[in-house]
Amino acid sequence: MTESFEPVIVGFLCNWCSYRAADLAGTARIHYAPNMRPIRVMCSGRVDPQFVLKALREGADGVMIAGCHPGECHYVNGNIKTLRRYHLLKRMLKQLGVEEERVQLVWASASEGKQLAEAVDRMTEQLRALGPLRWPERVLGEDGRGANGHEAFVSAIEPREEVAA
Amino acid sequence: MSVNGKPKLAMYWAAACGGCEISVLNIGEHILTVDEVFDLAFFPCIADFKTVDVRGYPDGYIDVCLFNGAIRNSENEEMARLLRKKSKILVAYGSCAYEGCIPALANLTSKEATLETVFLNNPTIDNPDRVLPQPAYSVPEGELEIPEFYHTVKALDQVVDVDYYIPGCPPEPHQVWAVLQVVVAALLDGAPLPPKGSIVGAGDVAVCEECPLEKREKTITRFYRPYEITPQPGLCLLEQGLVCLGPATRSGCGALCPQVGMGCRGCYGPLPGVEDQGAKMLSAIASVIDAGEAGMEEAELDRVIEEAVATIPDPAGTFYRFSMAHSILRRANDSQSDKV
Amino acid sequence: MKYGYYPGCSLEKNARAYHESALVVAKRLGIEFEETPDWNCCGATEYFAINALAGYALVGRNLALAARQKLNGQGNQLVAPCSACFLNLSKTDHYMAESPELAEKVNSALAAGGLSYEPGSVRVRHLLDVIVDDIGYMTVAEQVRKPLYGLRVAPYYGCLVVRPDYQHIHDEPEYPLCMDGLLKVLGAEVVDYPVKTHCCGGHMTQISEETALEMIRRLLKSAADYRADVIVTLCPMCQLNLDAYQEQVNKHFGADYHIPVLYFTQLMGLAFGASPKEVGIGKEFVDARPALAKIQEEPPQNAKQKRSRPPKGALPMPSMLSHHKGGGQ
Amino acid sequence: MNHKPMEEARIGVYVCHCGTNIAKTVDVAEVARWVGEQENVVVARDYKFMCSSLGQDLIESDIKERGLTRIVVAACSPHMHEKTFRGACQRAGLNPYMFEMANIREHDSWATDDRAAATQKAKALVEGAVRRVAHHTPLEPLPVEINPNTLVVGGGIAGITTALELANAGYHVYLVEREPSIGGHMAQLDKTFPTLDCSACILTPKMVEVGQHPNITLLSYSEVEKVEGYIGNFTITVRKKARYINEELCTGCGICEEKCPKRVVDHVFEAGLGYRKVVYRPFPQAVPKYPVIDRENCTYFLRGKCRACQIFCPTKAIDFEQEDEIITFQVGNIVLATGYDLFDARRIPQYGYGRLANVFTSMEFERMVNAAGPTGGKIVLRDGVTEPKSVAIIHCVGSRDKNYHEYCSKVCCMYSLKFAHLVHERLPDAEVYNFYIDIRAPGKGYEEFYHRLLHEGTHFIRGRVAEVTDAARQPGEEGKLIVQVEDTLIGKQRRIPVDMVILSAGLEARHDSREVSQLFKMGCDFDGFFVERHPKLDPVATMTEGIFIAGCAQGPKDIPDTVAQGAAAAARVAGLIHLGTVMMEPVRAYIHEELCSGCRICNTLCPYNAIVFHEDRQVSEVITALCQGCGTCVAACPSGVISGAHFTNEQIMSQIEGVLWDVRRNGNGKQPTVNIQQSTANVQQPTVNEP
Repeated sequence: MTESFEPVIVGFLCNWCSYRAADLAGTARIHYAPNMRPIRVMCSGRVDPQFVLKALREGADGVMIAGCHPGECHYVNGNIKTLRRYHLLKRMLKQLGVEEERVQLVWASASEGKQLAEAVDRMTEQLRALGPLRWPERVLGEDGRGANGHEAFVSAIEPREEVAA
Repeated sequence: MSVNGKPKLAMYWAAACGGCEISVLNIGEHILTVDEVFDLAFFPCIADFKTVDVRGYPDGYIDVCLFNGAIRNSENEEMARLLRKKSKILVAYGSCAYEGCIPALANLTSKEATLETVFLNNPTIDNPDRVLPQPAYSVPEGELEIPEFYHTVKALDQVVDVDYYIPGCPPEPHQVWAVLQVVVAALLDGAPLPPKGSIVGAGDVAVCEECPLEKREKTITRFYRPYEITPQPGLCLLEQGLVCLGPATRSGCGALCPQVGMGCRGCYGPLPGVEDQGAKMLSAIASVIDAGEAGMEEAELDRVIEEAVATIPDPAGTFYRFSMAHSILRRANDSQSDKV
Repeated sequence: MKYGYYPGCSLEKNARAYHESALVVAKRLGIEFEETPDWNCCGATEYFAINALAGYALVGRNLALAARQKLNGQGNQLVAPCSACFLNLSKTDHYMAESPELAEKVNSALAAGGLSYEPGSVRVRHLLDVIVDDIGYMTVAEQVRKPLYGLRVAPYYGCLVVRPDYQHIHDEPEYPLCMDGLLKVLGAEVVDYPVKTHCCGGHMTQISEETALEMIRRLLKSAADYRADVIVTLCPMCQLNLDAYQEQVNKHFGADYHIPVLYFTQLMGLAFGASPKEVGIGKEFVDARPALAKIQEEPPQNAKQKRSRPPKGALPMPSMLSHHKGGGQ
Repeated sequence: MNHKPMEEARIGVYVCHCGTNIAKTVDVAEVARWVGEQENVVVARDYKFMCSSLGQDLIESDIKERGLTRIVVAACSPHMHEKTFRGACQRAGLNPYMFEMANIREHDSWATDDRAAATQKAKALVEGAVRRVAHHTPLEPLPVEINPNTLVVGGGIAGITTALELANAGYHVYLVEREPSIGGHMAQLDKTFPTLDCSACILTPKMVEVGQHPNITLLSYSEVEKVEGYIGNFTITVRKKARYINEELCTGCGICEEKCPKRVVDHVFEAGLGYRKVVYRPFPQAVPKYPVIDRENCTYFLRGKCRACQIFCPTKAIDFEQEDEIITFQVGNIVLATGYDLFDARRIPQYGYGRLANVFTSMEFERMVNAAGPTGGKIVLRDGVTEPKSVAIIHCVGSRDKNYHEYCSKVCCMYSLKFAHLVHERLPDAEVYNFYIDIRAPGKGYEEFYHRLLHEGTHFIRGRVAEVTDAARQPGEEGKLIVQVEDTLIGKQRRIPVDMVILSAGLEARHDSREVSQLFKMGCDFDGFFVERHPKLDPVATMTEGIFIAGCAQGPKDIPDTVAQGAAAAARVAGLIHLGTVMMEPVRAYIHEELCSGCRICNTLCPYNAIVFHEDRQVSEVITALCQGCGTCVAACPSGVISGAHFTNEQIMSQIEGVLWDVRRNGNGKQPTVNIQQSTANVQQPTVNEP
């Protein structure tokens, strides 16, 4: 497959369990792939599917959503809603040609630094095997500058109008 | 303004069904006012204009151009650029121009697959030589060209700068008339126009606001396709398991569909502050699915939820029926195909 | 219910009685067996001890053949009545799933014969587990025509079926109860056989006879202490050691044990009304007929009274947990 | 949509070295240099220790002198120092919520050795914070008044301690206990290690104090059914189960118990080793003194006959018609001290409990050696008469075992030593064997107690017991229980025949702890123990404001630790009551009513019932005080009209753009190396926009 491709993963970590799990992994000096870039949310239930799409749209190769284990949610059952959304989103992403490995939901309690680190390693490995996604250039064929909604799209076209007219 | 002093109106269709033109004519007797106020500069559906006529206009000659239809091929794009150049106000009219609409559902697949379906695989096709349209073709008389079919369907503002948007598939006549009145007032009496980029002819609150059906707390165990059940009259369709995009869609239509037992399809597009109508509706619907609870074993939890969400067989087609081109991802990943 | 069937070498030779009775019972319970075509040795213990890879490849071939059986509707489930076969088949599947490297090596060996095996595609089952878990006590009870009233049986599980528990059988690995329940359904009086999972000596009979005889003695002694009429087993090796070496144990230790060792399927067959011959009674070394003669027409009178109150002043006994989901009698 | 801040943001970014903790792996100078070039960043510095007072001064003076309007600190986890830096902002006159932290220590420098990758990740995290902070808005913490009453759940020694501490400080306490009497497990014990104090003697005075205290409302034989509200303002609903005794008339004389003709095995207080009447008090010193009729076993309730208790009651206090009572009250704080369950030894069948008569659990033995217990303190076998000549005590039953509980139950070693001592004391001729893995005696006087036992002649055999069996092999084993064990100190298998076996069962979470944690809307871990806010620094608080935990509900512990934690929880609660008002994080959801269509998607989503629907206006509203800020409704609202303060869509979307700075634009950061086949397929195609 690809050589030395380093996937970039955006991680949405809930404040109470998985963010602390990542803290713990660090405190315990558990080394794992530096490919995941965490974003803190109060609860995995705050993860709007728009965030996942946004991350993919902005060039991430994968998205990890991490929450407390079902039944251990700090907000009682926010993670159950996450799980429901995740299942439906997964079906839709499949239709959009996004491989299943690219968007993963993992559970990690505050004490499971090791498990979270392993999940990051595993996902990184899977994405390395899968190769880059890099939506802006590989799917939309944008040159990537700005890549911010349609303004960028338009500004990229405008100068060439002379040629067409 | 032109010699006779009347503002110039244009309406053009790109990848569209023609419904938008009908919606303009549907404003009833007001059409006479339109005729009175405007001078038609370009309106292929109802009058004989040629592209060459438009090319001949000075830049900015047209005061208002209602552009409907998505950008599907090179001709659509060329016309969009031309009309942009020749128009003072360019309006993305209707869902296709605004956000891709039905044509943009083709973004879920590739150009090749689309062409194959249309020209080779449909049951009614008789094409033994498997001929596909070619952008250029030589005949004794010379080289023939047809527009190039793009890989990705785009909304109008993804190829040119757009001043206003009128959503709807098609826009509702009363909204069309309301917008035209504003434009007329601006052009004739110098009344202020809404800020550039505004979405006009629609509300800022969701369809539910206009929908008279009774809304209760929502817990949905499974979904049905419209033919599977007869909804109980008077009650919110979503609660009954019929997918209704009303909560994620701009009002303005008067909630016509839900009132006749058909869930809102979402043609008025996302609400202000929402980037991706499909993702938002997906989130809302999944959140109120009554499947799985804390304390269940993980495998069981996955199973019951999977079972419930599987009752929506085509999430992308359902949630992005009108907004695919303007969704965050815009199209499906199809990295093996070319990118035009 | 349709299953693949892997008899293994024992069932075709010394454990013929197991084979015959298993088929009788299966038929009565509506279990359909389709023998895996062209199966080979399960590797026993020797293969794995000498060359593990060759062992896995050997077993892998059986799994590959079973996977090709395509039994309608039942997934691919392969029943092995012999405990050693069951373990080796389970173990190979388990390790191939755990180690893709091993799976690759085994498959490269299988490729020479035009075969391949995807770990996890065959679920290996022991016959006892199939009867208890898939068929259930209720269905078994419906088939009982001649209950084994009055027969005291010692359920002997041996080691390989319950440990290590690769297939996650619904029972307690250290103190299984599923066969206890099954025998109770047949009407037998089941003794709480404390050494039910202890070693039968295995191949020690060939390596260190002294050791093996002592191990067999312990099993026989405990059964005798508990006044068991019959030891009931589910493994050809256990049966062979306890049965064939009983006389030698007597000679060596100056003891006088006469405890027949039967397969659970034989007792099931008898309870279902089959003739002793049909279920292979008579093939054993220690004659089972005197013990089987104790079977009565009516349930023993003292059965109910046994749970009488503890003597006055005694402390209450804790109640037992029911381990097996089908175990409630 | 472009996420541009509303006003001009003047951002200061501070990259911490944390000594070498960060600087060793992350090129902090480069990160600071780079971020200084980013949009809106006015100041970017790296500094040795940002959390030091000098580091904080740096921020404060930059805010004042350079007119910074937003601050980013790239350092450790916000769980460590977010408060610290918010304080610095506030001191310099900047709203503390105009601050964001990038975690480049725990999440970055400590998690890898790869300096290049760590630096790249640090840039991404910092850029995420920079983009996010540009969208921050000033927020004010929400003041919440604290109701001075407190609910304590569980009347064991932990709950008793908490209740008394608070009551003695002058605050009112509602103490809810599930069983008919308070006292908990400690009331069942005989002696306490290592001092050998009589457990009941030291406990009962405290129980009496609770019963008589004017500041304590004792609700025994009661369970909490509903918990509503939030810190400072909880509304509690308690079901007071019917005792079938009129408490106003009952004098606690005990005649009913004496006259009741039916006895049943007492599985609770006597641990199954003894009997109790159907109308009973668990033990003579029970508080409150009123008995309870066990409805399930009462002949009157079963067959409509008997009424012996009613007939003989001198004060006519028996009331068969009594019904459960529902009580509601308000409290400001809650302390959960719900205790533990003993590991069920039947789950390890090879130890024979339930099959082999003379295998006992530790709690059975506690009752046996207790002078008030079923045998009057005599150590005897199950037959009730025979004294054992040899006793085996097996440690770690259900503990330190991956098949059951991986954790150490902490008290079993010590109580096993105590048992050994008690056997020596009562049966001087008996042999006592302790089978242990390690002796864990970390406590005041504990190790000394172990040494005392070594001298008393207890046999210590190091090894996990394989099985306890009655299958004798040798003549000496006949009629005995044989303990099969590998003695790891001599490297041999041993079979020790004994008369009696005691299983030192571990402590596990209450069987219903998960439901309880959900009732109180706080967390419990895999094992079912309640989760503390911080395992080291905040072991009595929970993640839910206003809810505290004490005793074994939090994890196995002995009596002194339990008492300490009970008192600590009381101190925390008293502190809050004394303050009168607490400031709550303003992370809350808000519905823009004028844009709400009343679709009611959000109505069922809030676990705190903070969302109400106004039928008249057909809009939903979030009750700010009830909202806990999880944001689930924000993510669900299909119209995008619910916003979550401090976690707005804009803030998070901008952060996503920031953390992906290197992949969303060409030329910046490393590009993926794509395999050749694929890249030709992609690169050679014309791009979208070329005509």
